[in-house]
Amino acid sequence: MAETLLRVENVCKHFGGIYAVDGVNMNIREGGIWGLVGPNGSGKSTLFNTILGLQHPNSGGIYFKGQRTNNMAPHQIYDLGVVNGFQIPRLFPSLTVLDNMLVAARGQQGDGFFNSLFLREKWQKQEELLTDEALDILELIELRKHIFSTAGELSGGQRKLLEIARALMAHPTLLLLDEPAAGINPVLGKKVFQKLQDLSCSGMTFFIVEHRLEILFEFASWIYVMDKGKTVAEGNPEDIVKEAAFYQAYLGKE
Amino acid sequence: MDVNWAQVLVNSLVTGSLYLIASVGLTLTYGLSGFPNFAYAEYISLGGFVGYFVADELGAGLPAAFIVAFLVVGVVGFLCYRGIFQPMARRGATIIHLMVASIALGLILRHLIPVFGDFIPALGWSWAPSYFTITWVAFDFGPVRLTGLWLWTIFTAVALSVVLHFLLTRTRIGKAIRATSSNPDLALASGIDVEKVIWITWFLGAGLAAVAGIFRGAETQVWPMTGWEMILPVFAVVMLGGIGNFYGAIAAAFIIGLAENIGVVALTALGLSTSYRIGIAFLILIITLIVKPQGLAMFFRRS
Amino acid sequence: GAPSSETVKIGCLLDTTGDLGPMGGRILNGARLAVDEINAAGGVLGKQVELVEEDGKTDPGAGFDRVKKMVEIDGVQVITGPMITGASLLAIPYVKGRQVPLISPSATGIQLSNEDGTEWFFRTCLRDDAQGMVLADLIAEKGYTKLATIVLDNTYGKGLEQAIVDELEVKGWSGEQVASIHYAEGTKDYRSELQKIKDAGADVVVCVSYCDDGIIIFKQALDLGLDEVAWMGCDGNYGSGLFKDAKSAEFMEKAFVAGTRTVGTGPQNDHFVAAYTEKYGEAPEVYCDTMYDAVWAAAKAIQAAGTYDGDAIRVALTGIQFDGATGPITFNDIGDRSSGAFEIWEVVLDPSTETGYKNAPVKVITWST
Amino acid sequence: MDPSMYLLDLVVFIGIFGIMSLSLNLEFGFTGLANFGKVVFFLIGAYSYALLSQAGFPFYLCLIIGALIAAVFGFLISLPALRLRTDYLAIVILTSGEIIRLIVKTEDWIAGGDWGTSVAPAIALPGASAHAGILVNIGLVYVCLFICFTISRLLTNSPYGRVMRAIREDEVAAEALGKDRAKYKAQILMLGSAMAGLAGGLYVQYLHYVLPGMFLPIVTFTVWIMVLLGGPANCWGALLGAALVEVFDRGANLAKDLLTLPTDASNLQYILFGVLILLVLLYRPQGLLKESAVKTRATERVRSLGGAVRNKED
Amino acid sequence: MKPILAAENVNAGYGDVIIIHDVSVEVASGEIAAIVGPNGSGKSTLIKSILGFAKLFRGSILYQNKDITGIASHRAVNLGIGYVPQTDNVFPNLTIIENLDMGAYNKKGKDSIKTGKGDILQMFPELAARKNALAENLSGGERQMLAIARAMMAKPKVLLLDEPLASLSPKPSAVIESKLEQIRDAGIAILIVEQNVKKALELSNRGYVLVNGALAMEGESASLLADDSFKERFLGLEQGH
Ligand SMILES: Nc1ncnc2c1ncn2[C@@H]1O[C@H](COP(=O)(O)OP(=O)(O)OP(=O)(O)O)[C@@H](O)[C@H]1O
Ligand SMILES: Nc1ncnc2c1ncn2[C@@H]1O[C@H](COP(=O)(O)OP(=O)(O)OP(=O)(O)O)[C@@H](O)[C@H]1O
Ligand SMILES: [Mg+2]
Ligand SMILES: [Mg+2]
Repeated sequence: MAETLLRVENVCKHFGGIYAVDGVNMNIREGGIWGLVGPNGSGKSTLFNTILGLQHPNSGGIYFKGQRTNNMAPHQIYDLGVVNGFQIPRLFPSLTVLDNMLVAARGQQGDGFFNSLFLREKWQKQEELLTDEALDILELIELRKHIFSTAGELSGGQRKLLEIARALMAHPTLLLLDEPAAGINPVLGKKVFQKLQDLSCSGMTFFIVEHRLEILFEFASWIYVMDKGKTVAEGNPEDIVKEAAFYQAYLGKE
Repeated sequence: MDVNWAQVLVNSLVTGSLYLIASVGLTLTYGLSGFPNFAYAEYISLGGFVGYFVADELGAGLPAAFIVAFLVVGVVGFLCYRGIFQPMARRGATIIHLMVASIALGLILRHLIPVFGDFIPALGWSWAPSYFTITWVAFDFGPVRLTGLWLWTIFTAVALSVVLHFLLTRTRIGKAIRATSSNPDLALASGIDVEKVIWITWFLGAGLAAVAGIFRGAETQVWPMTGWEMILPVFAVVMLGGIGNFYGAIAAAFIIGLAENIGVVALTALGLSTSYRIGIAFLILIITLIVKPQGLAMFFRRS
Repeated sequence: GAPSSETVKIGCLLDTTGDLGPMGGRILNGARLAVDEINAAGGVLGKQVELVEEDGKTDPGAGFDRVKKMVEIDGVQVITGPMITGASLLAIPYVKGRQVPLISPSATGIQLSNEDGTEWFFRTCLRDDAQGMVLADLIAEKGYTKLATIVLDNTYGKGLEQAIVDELEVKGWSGEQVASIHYAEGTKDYRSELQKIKDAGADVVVCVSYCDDGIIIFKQALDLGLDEVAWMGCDGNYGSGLFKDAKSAEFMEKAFVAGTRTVGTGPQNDHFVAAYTEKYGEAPEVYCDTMYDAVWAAAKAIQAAGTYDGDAIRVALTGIQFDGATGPITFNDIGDRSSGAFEIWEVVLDPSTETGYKNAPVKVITWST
Repeated sequence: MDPSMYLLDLVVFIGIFGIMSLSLNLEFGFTGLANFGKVVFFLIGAYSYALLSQAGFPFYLCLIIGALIAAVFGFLISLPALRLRTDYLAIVILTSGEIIRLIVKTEDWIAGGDWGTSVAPAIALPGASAHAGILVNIGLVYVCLFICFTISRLLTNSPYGRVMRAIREDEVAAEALGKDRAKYKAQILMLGSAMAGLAGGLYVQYLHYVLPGMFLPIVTFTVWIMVLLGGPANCWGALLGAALVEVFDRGANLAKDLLTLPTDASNLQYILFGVLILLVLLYRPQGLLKESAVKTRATERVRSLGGAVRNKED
Repeated sequence: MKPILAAENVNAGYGDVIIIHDVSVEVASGEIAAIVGPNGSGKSTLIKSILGFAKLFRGSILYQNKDITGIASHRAVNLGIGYVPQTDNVFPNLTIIENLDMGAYNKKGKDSIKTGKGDILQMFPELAARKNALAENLSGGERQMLAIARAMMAKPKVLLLDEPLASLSPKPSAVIESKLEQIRDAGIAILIVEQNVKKALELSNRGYVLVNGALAMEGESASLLADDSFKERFLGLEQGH
């Protein structure tokens, strides 16, 4: 069995009297696509934010590869290999699409103060490789012809796509995606998931919140169900649809 | 050493009241249009000048001065918005662009005042200060001294707070102001005439600045720097109170008023120059902002 | 080198905008009056005098730039001004290098005499130490023992305060300074500062201010009942301008024991006051007379030098001697007035004036090095 | 009289303020840090230079140490910069600047208080002509300007420059992409402040004197106008802006002598300056030169290629 | 059926870039029309141009047989056109209740507003539970519900919805779908942009397919759904599936 990558242990996050995340436990192992579903407001985005260090949990522990990340800053968590795509895209609007991609690239030698000045030859070479990689991804999501448009000029769905593509540039070990298919054309959405699946075969792990179940269930290997801040069910897609908790919490049917 | 604390408190109350009157308009327009309007200082000065002209040169009395200054400066505020800031905002200007534009506009207005005076000598406007001729009697209440003008300043501040509270919470325009400052495009999509709302607010805001200018002018003098001399504490009030937050501004005005006046006592006790009094207000502001970037707004927000 | 042109240029650098704008505008009138008179009397070197007016914006950097502009572009060989110490400090080394003398009407600081190049810096006002001496004498003479000071937090305010305190110490005065308030330019709310003076129990307050902030201090002092204490003023708060505000006037009449100022006593002074009042419709305020004298001094020096050349003008200035609006004008070798007179003044009621108050001389003290 | 002296003096000022403008451009143009207290770092560099040179340090050390001290203050300012929104930060730095000026003005023991103190020129040439003095200064100032310009260019056309811009656009997103914004902001504010400090040192050694009155908020405002006019996020723009503003300032003052005006020329100069700024902001909000994209070998290669790709598809 | 709202030969875009080329769409009272198409094809731009949020270069907008081309956005809204933007569709610093009040900004009659609010809160228990919370603290889906609820408060005659179902979980999504059917049956016209193509077409009477800023197909929703080439291109379904 694959190694545990991310362990969420009894995590709670409160906002005043609101228990957005209320004792969640999860165990995500290396490889594959992991799904997270749950009704609106059940705490999925909040859970993601705590994993990413954008918000700090009130209690509980988050461990990545065994290392406790509760109180780390987002950039430190990124350094460990955890990257995300926001539910509402947060691009750099006046940077070009290509620059948006290159900002995210992992391990750039040229983004240190002294390196950028004195190791120019070195990072220039590296950057050419990164650019090729970025262009390939942009080709896939049909943004290739927009590389010199600024991100602020993209349509709603294109922004979402770029948000995902940008996260891929960061060579994540674990990639959290918050509703990647929302606002995306089904044809393209499928293509994107296909790509994620290919990547997961080469060792990347995905943890995805998605309401478009027909897409998610086709690709995911394990599903967590959240309701009212708690995990109420988990299982593989075929089994989970048979779970009463899933039905009740999510679909609102008996 | 003996300190007449009662008097220091009264002084703070007067200072705070003036800051309150001066900052309400700024905080409303700041919240609505999303940028700090430095030309607001010049609305204060202009209010003082117009008030002086009406009350003294024309001899029409203070009430008339308040009304005319409110209207005239209100219109100036509206025109500034309509002629400069609105077109800029439409072209997607950033907060920084608008802020620098307002500094430039302030420069223009400040130096236009004496130019007007040159062309229309009857106005009596120039770099040399003018003084209101109305004098106010001083009263003794125990250890405390107050003048009629100070009482009026305090009264106006209180009345203004009450009126604005009702305006903002009970009237349609009040709600529309709040909606527009939250999300202007969506306000449009809710059928709110956003332009009109902004215009009215700019008119109101500049008008209130004029009122503050007259109070300040009557207490001291009017000259082209009248507004600039008090704009930094007024900004301190607006930011300490939380931008656009009228209730925060009320609290902040009195906190800054108190800090400045107690600061004077503390500074002299320490043997430091009272030049630092403005520094004390800012120290409070800076520390508050660093601890709580929202200012006092956190206390005045429903959850 | 002397450019040949139809007029003789005298530079004039005053701050007509910014913090000191109100004062600068009035001083400029004094300069213009002098130029008119000089030209009416036939000008200098057979040519008409042209006043090259520049605004220093109450900003030392801007003032310095204007000095350079006058020297390099206009070819001015003598400049009346600057008004403020800051611009003077910046300009002195430069004018020394370019050999153009400055004649300031209002920079009273003692330290200016110690700068390298001070021989190029003349002034028609008297230095702080002279005035400080007179004020200290007054304090000691009247037997006050609890001194409070409220002074501008700049070279003028602090310079004069220091001069008074130093002089009192020299005198072996037995009293103490119970409060020392330094307020920033542009403060317009002095209530708590004044309250502090009141609480300190001072028996005399020395106020070093300019006219426009003085008015506000005085009216707030009246509001707070500080008219029961004796007050002393200086040249900065002398003048009928302070009576524009009724409360300020009332206060000065009630509380002012005395103030001092540079003064001229002869017919030249009477002439100046009359001419100024007639031309501008108001009495001259502080430094209008020293500026008038500065322009006259420049003109006379050019005439005496016989050539329009900075160095020659400087030499001529050191030997100049005439009766100005502020008394006999002669300069010592570091460019300061070698003699002068101080008037001790007070404020009295006078129904014949527009405001009902006027300044009245108490006595004149002449002073020379 | 020697108009060429005035012209050369202008050249020195353009150089000094060119450095200021470049440094604000790094902070604001590229990184979005609204430093409305530029004058503080200018002041710190100036006073450091003055005090160090009085203590007998050679001029280059005075300049370098002055820049370093300014950098330390830049670091301190970066701490609130992490927490505060653009406009809050702007007003906080603006007022901290006023407080610091108040301190050097009020506390006589620091450097003479309001009296200021005189400063020895960096390179004294006893007995040389005034021209030679200015030419030496031009040399010194433009060497410094060249260094600052080169650093700006190299830095902004690199992945580092891309991160600067990303932080300007959305710092949380940048942080989630592994960019330690605290580090970047601190580095940029330190670099920007060091440049401003350097400019301050050059300024006072040129004027031979340092006074609190030389550091009014209007200096900050002027530098802002230079950046906005020339074009934020464009290094050439910063220089262009500095030159235009300096030329305008003196030009308008010279022009007034040629005209007969119905009112005080000084007021009109301010009004004209204000109107020009408004016109630029209204009709040319991106500045005269527009933002230069990140140029590296890789992006340039794609750009030459990308044009072709587009044409084919359209 | 006569359309209540028609956009004819619209050319629209931003700045001076034209994105929509000669597109005509219309919707009649009592029907739902859907606009679908790939990302970036110009659906949002089209809707925005109807209300003046995007620049209309050419073409005209007819509402109740009147030409309202170029009318101020808020006036169009007050005539009875409700709009839910794709992004930024709530007032973040107002509470849920205040957001709803804003929806009824120009409505007369306190009581009917009150009952309207009551109905809506009943429809979305998620919102009712937190009615005094600031909108900026809501989850993605909660915001979406609020946005739709706000637009409904005005009781418009035409509703323009830009991806209302994105981010919604099945339960609220179903609630909204049935609510839309309900108000359609009450004689309201609805124009909906939706990336959940299948759902959108199941819900609507007619469909428009926008590709690269131009109309590629239009017709009865049911027939579009049955069209093999459509299925393949826009639903990602293989033929005969
Ligand atoms: N503000 C803008 N400025 C310039 N171009 C823009 C702007 N907004 C959108 N565009 C461009 O217009 C095109 C259409 O955008 P639009 O938002 O209408 O697409 P859409 O069909 O709604 O896509 P999606 O389904 O992804 O929301 C896109 O190519 C986009 O890049
Ligand atoms: N900053 C906050 N302050 C107060 N409440 C909050 C805050 N952030 C989130 N919440 C509340 O916490 C709950 C969980 O929100 P979260 O965004 O995690 O939901 P979600 O599962 O992602 O929902 P969705 O599918 O709609 O995006 C919601 O009820 C939300 O209103
Ligand atoms: Mg969510
Ligand atoms: Mg869209």
